[in-house]
Amino acid sequence: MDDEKYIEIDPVTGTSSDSGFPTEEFMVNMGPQHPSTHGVCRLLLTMDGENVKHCQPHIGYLHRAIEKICENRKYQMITPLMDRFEYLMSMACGWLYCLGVERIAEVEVPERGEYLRVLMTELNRIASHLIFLATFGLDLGAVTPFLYGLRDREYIVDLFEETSGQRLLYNYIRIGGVAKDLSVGFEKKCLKFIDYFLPIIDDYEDLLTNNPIFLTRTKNVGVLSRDLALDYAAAGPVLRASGIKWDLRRDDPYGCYDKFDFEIPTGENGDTWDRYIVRIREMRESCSIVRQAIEGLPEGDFKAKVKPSFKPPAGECYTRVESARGEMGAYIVSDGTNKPTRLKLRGASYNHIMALPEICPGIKIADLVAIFASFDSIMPEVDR
Amino acid sequence: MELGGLFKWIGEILQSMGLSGAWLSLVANTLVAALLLGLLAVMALFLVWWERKVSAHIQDRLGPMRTGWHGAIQTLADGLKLLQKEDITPKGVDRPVFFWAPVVVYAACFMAYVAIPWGKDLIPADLNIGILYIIAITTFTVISLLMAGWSSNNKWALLGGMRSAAQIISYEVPLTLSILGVLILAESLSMQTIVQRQEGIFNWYIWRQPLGFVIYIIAATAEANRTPFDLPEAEQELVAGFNVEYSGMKFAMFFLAEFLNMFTVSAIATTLFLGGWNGPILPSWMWFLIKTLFLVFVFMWIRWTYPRLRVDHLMEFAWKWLLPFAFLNLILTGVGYYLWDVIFG
Amino acid sequence: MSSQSDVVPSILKAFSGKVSELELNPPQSAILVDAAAIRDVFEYLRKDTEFKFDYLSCLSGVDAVEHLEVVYHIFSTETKCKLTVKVKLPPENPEIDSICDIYKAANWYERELSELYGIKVNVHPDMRLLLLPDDWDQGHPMRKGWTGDDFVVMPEK
Amino acid sequence: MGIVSKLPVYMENVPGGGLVTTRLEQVLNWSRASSLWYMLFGLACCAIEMMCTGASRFDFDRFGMIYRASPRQSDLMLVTGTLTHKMAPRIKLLYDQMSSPKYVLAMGGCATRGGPFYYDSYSVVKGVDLIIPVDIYVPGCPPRPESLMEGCMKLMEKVKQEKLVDWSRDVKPE
Repeated sequence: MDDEKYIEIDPVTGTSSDSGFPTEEFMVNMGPQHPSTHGVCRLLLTMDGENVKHCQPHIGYLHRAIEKICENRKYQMITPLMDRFEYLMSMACGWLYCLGVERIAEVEVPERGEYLRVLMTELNRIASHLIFLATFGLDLGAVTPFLYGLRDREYIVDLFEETSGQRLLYNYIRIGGVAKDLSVGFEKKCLKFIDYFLPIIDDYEDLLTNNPIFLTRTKNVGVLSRDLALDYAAAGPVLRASGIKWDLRRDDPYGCYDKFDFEIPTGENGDTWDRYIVRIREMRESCSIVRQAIEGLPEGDFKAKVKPSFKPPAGECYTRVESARGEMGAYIVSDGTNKPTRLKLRGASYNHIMALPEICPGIKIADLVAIFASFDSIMPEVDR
Repeated sequence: MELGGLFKWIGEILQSMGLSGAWLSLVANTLVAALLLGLLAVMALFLVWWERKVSAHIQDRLGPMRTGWHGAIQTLADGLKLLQKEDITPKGVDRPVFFWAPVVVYAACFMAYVAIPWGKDLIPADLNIGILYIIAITTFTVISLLMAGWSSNNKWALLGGMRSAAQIISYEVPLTLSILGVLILAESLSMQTIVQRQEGIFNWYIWRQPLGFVIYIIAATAEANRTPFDLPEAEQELVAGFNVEYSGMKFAMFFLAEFLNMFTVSAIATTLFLGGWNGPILPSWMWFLIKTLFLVFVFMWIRWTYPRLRVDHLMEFAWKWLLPFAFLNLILTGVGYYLWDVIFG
Repeated sequence: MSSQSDVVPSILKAFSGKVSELELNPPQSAILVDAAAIRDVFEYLRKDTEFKFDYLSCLSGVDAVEHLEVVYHIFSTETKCKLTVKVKLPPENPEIDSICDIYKAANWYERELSELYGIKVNVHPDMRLLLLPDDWDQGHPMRKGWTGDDFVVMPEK
Repeated sequence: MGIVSKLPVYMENVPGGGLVTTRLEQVLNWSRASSLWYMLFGLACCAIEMMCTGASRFDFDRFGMIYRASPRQSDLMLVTGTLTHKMAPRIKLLYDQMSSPKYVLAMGGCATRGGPFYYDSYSVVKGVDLIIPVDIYVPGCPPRPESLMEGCMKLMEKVKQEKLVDWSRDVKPE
């Protein structure tokens, strides 16, 4: 990697220090419509040939004003909107909101409800990581992982559809519990899926993890140092890849995660490969949590009684859950009426894209694509 | 069923019609060229369809199904549709260059086919410097890609064009060097002679030039802009690379040229390393097609398995690995040939 | 050993007069800070070796009609302490100092604060519009009672 | 389009030309309907369902639909998701960059009429048809891959009913 050296260009003469050759920088717009920005993010790049000198993210192309809408909706009407805030992991997002409301209103969730939430969220985490795997492979030019990832996601989607009736935006987690109990035979199908899926992860690893081209494309590319990651409040797999063992499921437990036994995989360098491998390992851990949840699933109610005219007392609460992309936060302010005064949403992708200009200078444009994909950012979480 | 006989027969008919000398060769050559053009079109249509089917089956899908048997005439529909598409020449492009780029790339592909030995006695023009001619002609592609990238007035296209120039010129060197080994053994530059030297499976040059074969295949993948070396049109990085501003039929020409290029490099590999049209029982042209299409399949297989290289790794690989090995191969071949000559000759 | 219950008393001791404790429902460690002292408080919190607040999780603006609030939620990844920091601002000409050199994560949140709530953020390195279109000229949409061209309020049933 | 677009007008005046035009029309319409290349372009939630439709289980490629990254080479724009005021000029630009004949499919409630973001939102365009002409609307939030595929098949039927003559007189059916 010794030729990685970043060539300085004299701003006056326009010559590079290396060759004495006159060169010129140029600006290029990556997005809002670009195959690898995963939605409508726009990166304004200052380039010197293939090298990126500076990167300026422009967001807001998907700013749908969810926060404003929520201020004029009753508490129960907000859960479907929450799904649209984070469509790849809408279970976690619904949970995030309900957790906040339950804490303010002191609603007690039955144990079965808590277990079902864990079960569904972990399945959803696997589904989300599969989308990551798919798009990450695609952005590196390997098309086949894309189709394999989406193929296996379909099994999980079927399970969700059976339970909640939707394929993508489930609206399953409600205030006080979950919307429905499991359908007949769900546990069996779910365990069957886990048995099928664990060896499949090895297949993915065969396809990518130790592929020499994949390694040269990802190792030591886009290193996000420990301090920078904390300073920018990076979260989830990105933070863990930088070597910080921080997982809200363990460090700020919510629901009944304290009853589960799981590992928190971390990386060492904070490079693109670490972010990839952390997610692969997390899929295995999630499989184990799903198994534990099914084996320990208690009998009883799945939802506490919540009146249709639900009014929490005045108060405010900041809740966080661990989504597939990292820490998701909601700041709910209630003034005692049936609508919240303020609902602020915080997505991990927001901070990751904020940190992007720090990593960018000196990398190649192909690396930028890999780094962006390794953050696994989705735009509604950024733009809301 | 040897097609070579067919051509002789056509020649005789033409002769019996009273044509002779320059007229005969003019008419015969025009006929051959027309035939070749038709063949090329059919071949391109077939290859596009095949690529889509192969990729689909690798990826657990079906691929085109609605147009004919398993979508067999899908490419025809695509072609007809592209004919109807509006031909956009965006504002600010360098018009003549923009217009000629697809023509050049298609012409280069077409011209290379002239010297390919399709079967016994079935070669449009058996040049005594056949292989040199093909190598020279296929390099034309880079000019057209550069033209397309430069003239489009689009930064992504320019990046794509520059990448392709750097890539193809770099890989041209190990490619040619890997071929030289075969030429030393064959003692000829004529394609037909090279094939005739490889009669019988044990005389195929792949057994005596395994390193040369590997280097050739790698460099040829880069020549044909295929994954893992498809940087000029890397969809995820450069949107569509050099052809981002092309629409309609001009785009179709680039699209088809890519596939024809892949066929050309496979055909050269077949001729040089896999015994060309040599083979038992089946007619020679069929053997040629089987071997070539198998190599094409290998290229597709590679494409749908590997990720893409980064541009600096790509150059590093060409100059630091492929080139030294190609030289090594050349020296070993030369020394071995000389020693063989001294000891047994 | 640093525990959650010591957080607020320790800050109150360091900044007597500028900082007061807030009682919130549900109970949580929260302080109310003078707008003028916000940078001092965050510099102290960031460098503080006892609780190690290294993680700015969220920065939100709230329009409570009679005043504006800016709420910071900070955490520590080492000691696992949490703290809610609140600043109250007047609804007319609200101003606040930027803390994005102390916590880099504050950068975009502050830009958002400025465009959606009209809170002027002093000494911010890059104060462009973030979420709204570049040609936006309809004010600060997250303020209560805001109306715009294309804005339809959901009718009550 | 050149000669192809002028031809039918002349052909109609030739005796028996109408029959030829009809046949030609059928073939050309068939080719356009069976090779709708869509633009690789996702806005929001619906883009995930579009990805699923393109993937192994549903497989758009069966209809001859593949994605192209460049608008110049695509025939179909799938507007998958919420369109905001900030994004609207870009959508218009992309539509203008596509080469005709071009089609637009509005996928999901947001693209059709603003969907769940119709009320109380200050930044959502209430329907993509305010910006560009739309051929097919697919309802749902998000639509299932099956309904997206049905939308595409309906679009194919629509394409197959196009008249060459209309086309060459540059009359765009509204």
